[in-house]
Amino acid sequence: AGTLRVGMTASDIPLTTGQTDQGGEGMRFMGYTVYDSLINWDLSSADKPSTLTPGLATEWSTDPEDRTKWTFKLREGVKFHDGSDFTADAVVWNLDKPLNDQSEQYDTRQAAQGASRIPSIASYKVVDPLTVEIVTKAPDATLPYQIAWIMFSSPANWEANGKDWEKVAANPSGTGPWKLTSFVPRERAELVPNTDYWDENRIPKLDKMVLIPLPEPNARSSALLSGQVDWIEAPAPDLVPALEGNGFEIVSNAYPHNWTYHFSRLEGSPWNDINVRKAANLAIDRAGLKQLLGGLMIEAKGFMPPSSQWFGNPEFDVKYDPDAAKEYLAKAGYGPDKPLTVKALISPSGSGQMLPLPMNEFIQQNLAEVGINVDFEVVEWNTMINIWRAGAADPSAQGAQSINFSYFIQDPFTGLIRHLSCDLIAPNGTNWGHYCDPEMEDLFKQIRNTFDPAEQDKVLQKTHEKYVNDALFLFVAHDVAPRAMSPKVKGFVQAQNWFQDFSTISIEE
Amino acid sequence: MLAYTLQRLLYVIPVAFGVSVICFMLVHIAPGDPLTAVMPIDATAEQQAAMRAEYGFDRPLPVQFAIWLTNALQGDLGASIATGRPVASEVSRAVGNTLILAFTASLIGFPLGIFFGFVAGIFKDTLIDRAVTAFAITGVSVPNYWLGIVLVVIFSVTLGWLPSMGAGPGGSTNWAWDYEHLRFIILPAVTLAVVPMGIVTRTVRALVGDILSQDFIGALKAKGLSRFGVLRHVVRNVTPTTLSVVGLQLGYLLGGSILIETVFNWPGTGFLLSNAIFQRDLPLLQGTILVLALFFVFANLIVDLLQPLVDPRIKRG
Amino acid sequence: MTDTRDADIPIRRKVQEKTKAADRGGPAQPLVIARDLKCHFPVRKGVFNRKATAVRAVDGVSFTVEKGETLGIVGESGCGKSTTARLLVGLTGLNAGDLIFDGDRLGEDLSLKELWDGVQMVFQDSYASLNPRLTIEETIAFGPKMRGVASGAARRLSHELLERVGLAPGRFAGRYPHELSGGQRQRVNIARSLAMKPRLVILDEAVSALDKSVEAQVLNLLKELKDEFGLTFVFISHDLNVVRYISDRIMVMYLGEVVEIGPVGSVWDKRAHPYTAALFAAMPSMDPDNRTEVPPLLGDPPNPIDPPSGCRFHTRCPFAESVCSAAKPKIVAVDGAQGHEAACHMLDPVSGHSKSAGGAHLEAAE
Amino acid sequence: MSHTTPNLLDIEGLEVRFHGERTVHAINGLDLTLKPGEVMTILGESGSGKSVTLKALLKLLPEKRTAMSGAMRVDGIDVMALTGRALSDYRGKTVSMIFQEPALALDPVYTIGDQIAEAVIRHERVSKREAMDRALDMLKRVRIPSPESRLKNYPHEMSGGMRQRAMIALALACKPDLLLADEPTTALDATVQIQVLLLLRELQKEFGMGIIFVTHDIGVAVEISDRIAVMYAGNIVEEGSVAEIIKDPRHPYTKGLLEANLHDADPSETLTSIPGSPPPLDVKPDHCSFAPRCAYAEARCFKALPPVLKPGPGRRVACILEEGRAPVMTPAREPEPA
Amino acid sequence: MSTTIDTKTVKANPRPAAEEAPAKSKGYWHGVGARLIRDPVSMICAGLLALLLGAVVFAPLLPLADPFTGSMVSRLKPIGTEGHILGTDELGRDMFARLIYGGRLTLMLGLLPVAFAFAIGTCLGVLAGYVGGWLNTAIMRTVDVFFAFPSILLAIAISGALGAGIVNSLVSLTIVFIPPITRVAESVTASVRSLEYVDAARISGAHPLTVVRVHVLGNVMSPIFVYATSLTSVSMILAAGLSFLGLGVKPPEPEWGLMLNTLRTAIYIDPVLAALPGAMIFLTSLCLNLLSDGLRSAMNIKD
Ligand SMILES: Nc1ncnc2c1ncn2[C@@H]1O[C@H](COP(=O)(O)OP(=O)(O)OP(=O)(O)O)[C@@H](O)[C@H]1O
Ligand SMILES: Nc1ncnc2c1ncn2[C@@H]1O[C@H](COP(=O)(O)OP(=O)(O)OP(=O)(O)O)[C@@H](O)[C@H]1O
Ligand SMILES: [Mg+2]
Ligand SMILES: [Mg+2]
Repeated sequence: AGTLRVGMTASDIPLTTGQTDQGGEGMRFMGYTVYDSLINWDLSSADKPSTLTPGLATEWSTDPEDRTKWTFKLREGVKFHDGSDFTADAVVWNLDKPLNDQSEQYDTRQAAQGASRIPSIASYKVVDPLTVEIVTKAPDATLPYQIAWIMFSSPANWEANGKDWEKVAANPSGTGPWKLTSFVPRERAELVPNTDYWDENRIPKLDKMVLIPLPEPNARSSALLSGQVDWIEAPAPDLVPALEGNGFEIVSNAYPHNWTYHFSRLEGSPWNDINVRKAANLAIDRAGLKQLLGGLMIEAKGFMPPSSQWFGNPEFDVKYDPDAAKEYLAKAGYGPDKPLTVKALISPSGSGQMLPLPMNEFIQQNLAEVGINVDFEVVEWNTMINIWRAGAADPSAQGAQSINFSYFIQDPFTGLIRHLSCDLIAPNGTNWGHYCDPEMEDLFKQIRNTFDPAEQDKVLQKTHEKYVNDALFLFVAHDVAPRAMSPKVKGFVQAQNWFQDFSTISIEE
Repeated sequence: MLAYTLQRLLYVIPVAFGVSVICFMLVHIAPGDPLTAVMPIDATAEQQAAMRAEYGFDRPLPVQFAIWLTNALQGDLGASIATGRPVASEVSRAVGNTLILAFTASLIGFPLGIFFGFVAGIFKDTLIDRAVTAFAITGVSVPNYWLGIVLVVIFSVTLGWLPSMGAGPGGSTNWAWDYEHLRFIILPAVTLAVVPMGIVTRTVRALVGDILSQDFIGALKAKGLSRFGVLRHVVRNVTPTTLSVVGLQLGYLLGGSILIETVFNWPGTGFLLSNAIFQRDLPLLQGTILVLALFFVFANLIVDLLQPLVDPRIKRG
Repeated sequence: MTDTRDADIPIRRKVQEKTKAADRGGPAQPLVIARDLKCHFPVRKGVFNRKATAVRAVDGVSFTVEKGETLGIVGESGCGKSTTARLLVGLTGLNAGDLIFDGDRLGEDLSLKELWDGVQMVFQDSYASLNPRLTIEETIAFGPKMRGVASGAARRLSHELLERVGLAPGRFAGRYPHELSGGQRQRVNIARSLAMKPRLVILDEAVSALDKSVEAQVLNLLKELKDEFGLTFVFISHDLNVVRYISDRIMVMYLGEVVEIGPVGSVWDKRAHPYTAALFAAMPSMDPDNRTEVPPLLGDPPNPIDPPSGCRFHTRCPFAESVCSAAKPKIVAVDGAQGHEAACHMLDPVSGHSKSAGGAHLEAAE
Repeated sequence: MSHTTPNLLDIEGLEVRFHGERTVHAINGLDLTLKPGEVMTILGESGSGKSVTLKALLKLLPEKRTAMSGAMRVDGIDVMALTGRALSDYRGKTVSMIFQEPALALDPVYTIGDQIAEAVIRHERVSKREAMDRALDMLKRVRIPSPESRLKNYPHEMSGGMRQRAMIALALACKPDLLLADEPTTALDATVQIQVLLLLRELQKEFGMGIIFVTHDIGVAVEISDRIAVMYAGNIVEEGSVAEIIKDPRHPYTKGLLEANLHDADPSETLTSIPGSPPPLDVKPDHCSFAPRCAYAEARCFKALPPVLKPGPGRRVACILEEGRAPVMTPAREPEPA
Repeated sequence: MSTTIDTKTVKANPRPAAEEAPAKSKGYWHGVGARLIRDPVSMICAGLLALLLGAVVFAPLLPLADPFTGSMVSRLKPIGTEGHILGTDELGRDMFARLIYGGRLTLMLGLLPVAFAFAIGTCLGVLAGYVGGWLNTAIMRTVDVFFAFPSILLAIAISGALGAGIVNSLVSLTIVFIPPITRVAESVTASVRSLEYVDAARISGAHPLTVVRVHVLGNVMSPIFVYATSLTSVSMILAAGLSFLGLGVKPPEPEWGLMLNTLRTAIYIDPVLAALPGAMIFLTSLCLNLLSDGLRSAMNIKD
């Protein structure tokens, strides 16, 4: 029972119509709360990496004959908040919403957020009221991960609101454990439990959850300290001691987030030499960095957090060993008399960037100690995104050989494939460094073609091992998604995921 | 009077047009793609082009301006890129909050400023004057965003007397002039009022000093008016200029609240604007600035229209 | 703005010979012939700021200034004396009329710049007419330097002139205007105008702001300088005594028009126009036993924006009749001295005014 | 004037000194008396201290920067001692003043009627209506055309002559015993000036008040006054009836002033003028201030203040030249040690 | 005899001349300087500003710590720490050095826009005021349009549109200050234009540009200058405000507004330390304001 008031880092209430904006936080608070996907993430455990779990679909499978054909069996008796039934028609309707710009319900804004999440889907159709068939363009075993992004909103509600997404926004209807009752743009949104939720275990214990956008970290902390909210996302690391000192609780856990440097693999880049890459990875004092962040980070041992189910057993041990680093550098032909100078793009702020400037300066110092001089080119976050999309060869990259970026690595595609696939070399995709390796390409193909989840995990581990062994990135840190909350907040389990389950929480009056 | 009023009213038209041109151009001097921030970071080139067309950013400038202006005249300021909500509704909600804040700040800043200005002007070159002047100059010199932070630390966090952010316990939609809500406005309003108060104090002080040194003050004394009687005349004489300074400072309160609103998370136009800037939500930026500037034009128009009522020297008839 | 301040000025020419050679037209050629000068200042009015009306500051003024003479201009405030003066130096543009300087028509034969070689002006406000940032030496030397005189020579010239106007260069040359008294500043202004070696100097209320004893000093100085440099003066003043003392001829203006002009003695004695008579009668008496008892005129001068029809003086004239508001009086000769003229229906035998038979009995009006 | 009537005004040994960036000894031991109903002109050049004398009489000088000493009595009231309420009762009721620039001396944002009524209400505690009626009556008395509508005019809506008339109406509204007039016609046109002078003369007869009129124009002095006091460097150098001063000036300064006057000057002759310029007033004069410009100055003129001699009733001259002609009435004031 | 001594001017010069003024006369600026020196408040402010300016200009020559290198172990050390007189910032960089170096950009962003705007606004205003006519209308009506924006709003709008960066801040602040300076310049010029010495200069046949240079500029500069000095503190606060919003200087460049922003979170750890950049902005702006006031009264020849 009780009301939970949450200070979000977003500057606005995320889009309420289904497919949310405001990045991971949007999905966390307005996606997986009000809506469900066919396949949900299992957020019940804090101890292991979260995995996929049946959502609105109870089961799914591919046709062994034609691996592009997927069949989804839908959960029976699920109702939208407006009382209408969740059916196969609703699934198709919701897939048309971002994918079919000829459909009436097509919504640019939801499409902008959703379409790119399900790139593999070619077509879909109703098989029977509780069965849907989805056909992919090519065999793709990662489809379930893609599908997990798609939120299902009520077609009936859309009709009732005059087929106007603007109106739906004020009065949305999903199938999720929470219902949106009121919403003041940029100020607050109020959610109450959906007592008819199909999963009894996830019927929220709270009376109400209030979401308040508080983009400014200091304002967020002040609000918590002065008792205006009970929970804030991402407290500034420096404030953690002050918050703890005042009796507030800091909760954190590993989750699929990565804070890294991408390397340019264009002709002439020093990063083409594995020795240089290894040297850089061995030069970083991650423990020191962790201290800088008040302990709120996980020291990277690879591209995935060490606890990830896809981490595997790489041979190259990513650790702090400046002497070894110097040796590697010497092997590459650099030394105190011939220092290596590289240029890196960094940004002063940005989503998931943690404390970009101090961290980058710290890294700059570390690298300088082994003989790698880094020149920073500080660009604004939005510019940085554009440069990331444009790739290392684009003039906008200003000849930089490295770019500091951070993002979620929630699934095989976002976590691994998109960064290094040959088809996705920028500007076609987000392979910024123009990396293209047949061996890696093969691994990616295997991922897509391994339909048994356990087997697929193995391939993913192999892929990740190659990431680490070849030192394809500068592995630095993983965020731990810190949140600070008042001691009154009970029962929260922080899953190792971008998304969280708020159903278990209660407020002690 | 009628001619003057009409003339002032008509003069608003070219100014408002100029304002709209500048607002429109703002967006187009902006480097980079206005849609950057809203596209998913791994959107394809095709998707980007589609979005650009959707938002009309692929048309020639004058066409965009004509369309924009025509729509604006009908109250349609386009849709926010970031939220997709109509800019007009976003801004109108935010303007209400800014006005509440600006109004409260003027209730604090202007009367105090005028009062202090009078005191200092009357006791010119005395200790009182020095003290008031020092106070006023401090008010003008202090960076108010910093003051805001300091006040939050003292009054919200340390003492816990007043809330540090937001516009009322339930958000701004159900704003009311009751204690529960006013608690929220005290800190931002005081912070916002400091600069206008300093400026008004200084202006009024100078004006009062100036008026007091004019010949007719001697004449008023010569006809036997008491200090108070003379003061009445000073007040009347100071009013027109004070009014126009207050008008100008209203602009400060409307536009200057951006930093304050950010610090206090006050859901007004400043807050909207800073979001618009960081999300590069250009239609929103454009619309907000246009509305604020028009409000300011309007406020000054009212001040100008009031002028002849307090200053008979402005031509009448 | 109707003014020619930025009229294109030809690149420095050898104007020196052209005008400086003095007397191009010979002694009989009047130095200035002003013909029907008009100067209207637009008054912006109404909703659209359209030029609805105009101040008719100078409205058809004609006169001549002979070589070597002093023409005095008198009249009430706002009657257009200063505007006439500014027209004569080309500081204000003409709306209509001709200005002929020693035979050359301004605008045709004569550029503004050439005109300024021959005409200079001394202004009323001795303080406002000196640049506060320049020493008086610099102020005086500025003009000659602009004419191409080397700065050393210009400095010497300014010292000579300072000496001449009675300010020891050693003590005064380096001073700033605010360090001088009003009389001293006016001397500087005079020196400044002389530095340009003009033939005509226009003095617009040049002594009005001075104390009586200083005024006398400056008037003496002006008289001396006039003879010494062979100058011609147009002298504007409110003060009839001053004008009488310094002028050869007097021109009386009323609301932008000339009402009477003639040799000083003749005008003083005849006061042919009723306005002239009133103006003279308004001078305070110097005889304690014979003080003024009845004000010669009632009321204030009318507004030049909307001047009365016909004879502009008819609203205040004790002799006004219907003809006065209906028709504009012609300028007619006043018998007596040569060149004495006035514009009054009473002097015009054919005007139809009941008193038009003769004008002599007008003195009764006093 | 009969000798039995007490003086309306008595000023004895008035000294006024301004402090500031430089000290100005504006008035230096001025004595002046005025009988009721008498019109006295103070004649003098710019900066001689005419305005300061008038302002001192109303205690209008800036308090902080002004040092005043001496005695001033109006109607037996010790002006020096007046403060607060008593002072404001005195101002406007016992003594009132007209200023040189009516445009500057009237409050621009109040109507003429309000400004006159205000004074009436202040001193006579009548209702606003009565006060307005009085204002209207005053406007009529100063011959302002269509007084009813003028009552509601603001100063800027009137011509200079009208404004000055309104100012006079304001000054006379409470029937003061003494009217101070600081060059009230200087800003006006000749034809208007004479109208205002005659009006003042008439009103003076009607109200019977005493007037001190300040001007630097001898002609104006002749038109308006009974007596003339000539002022130089903060003191009165000569005093007498109008006829005495005009026809028989005794002090060299008065003579110079009259000669510099252009009345009937012969154009063919050079004007006589007083050489030099007035003294700086940064030190208190300890000798005849006029001596440096005086053609008759002797060595002793530079050593001590001149004696004040009274050649006849109501006549005085502060010059050694007078010594042969009249008995010394007042010994020369010794300069106080600075 | 008659007389109406015209009188508007009798009033204008009430002071009797200082007859015995020295032959070698001091210039106007000399007098201003002398008056300024007698004003203790102005002198203290000028002294402090000079000290700051000196420190800021010669920062590289001073024995200061490197403002860019920090050490994670010595983060947020309090004031008075050994080796760090004013403590260290959130990256362990020396606060004192950063405040001095930060002053460079802050002062530059405070002074340069006003200086540019002074140059441009004076030209525009003098042009409009001297030439008049349609040019005046064109310039002044454009200025009116810019005036329709509250200045802070305009700065933020332009900076917001152009994006963060020093140059962009300079541009936007300059644009903000041009209209007010132009207005002042225009009105001062128009009033000087109507003075008779300008007429006197014109009839000396001087080229219009010479007239403007010698007779107009010299006399309009000082009021415009005084006005401009009063804008410097506004400019500085605005510039710091832009940085504070993230629209100005980009990290790791030290700049007071930005430092204030990045130190905001430290306010709960060491409030005094976190308040330092704000205090610097405040003190500098206070000195600028007081000095500008002093200058204003020193330049006012009337008293
Ligand atoms: N630049 C101008 N713009 C508009 N009106 C003007 C201008 N200059 C003069 N006037 C008007 O023209 C009329 C004549 O003015 P002018 O200065 O010539 O009179 P004046 O006889 O010299 O008066 P005064 O004795 O007061 O100097 C006045 O009504 C005046 O207000
Ligand atoms: N408030 C003041 N502070 C300092 N000096 C003053 C003040 N008022 C007047 N003075 C000085 O006192 C002297 C006398 O001034 P006053 O105004 O009485 O002269 P005035 O005779 O009225 O001259 P004018 O004919 O110019 O009005 C002058 O030197 C003047 O500068
Ligand atoms: Mg004139
Ligand atoms: Mg005076």
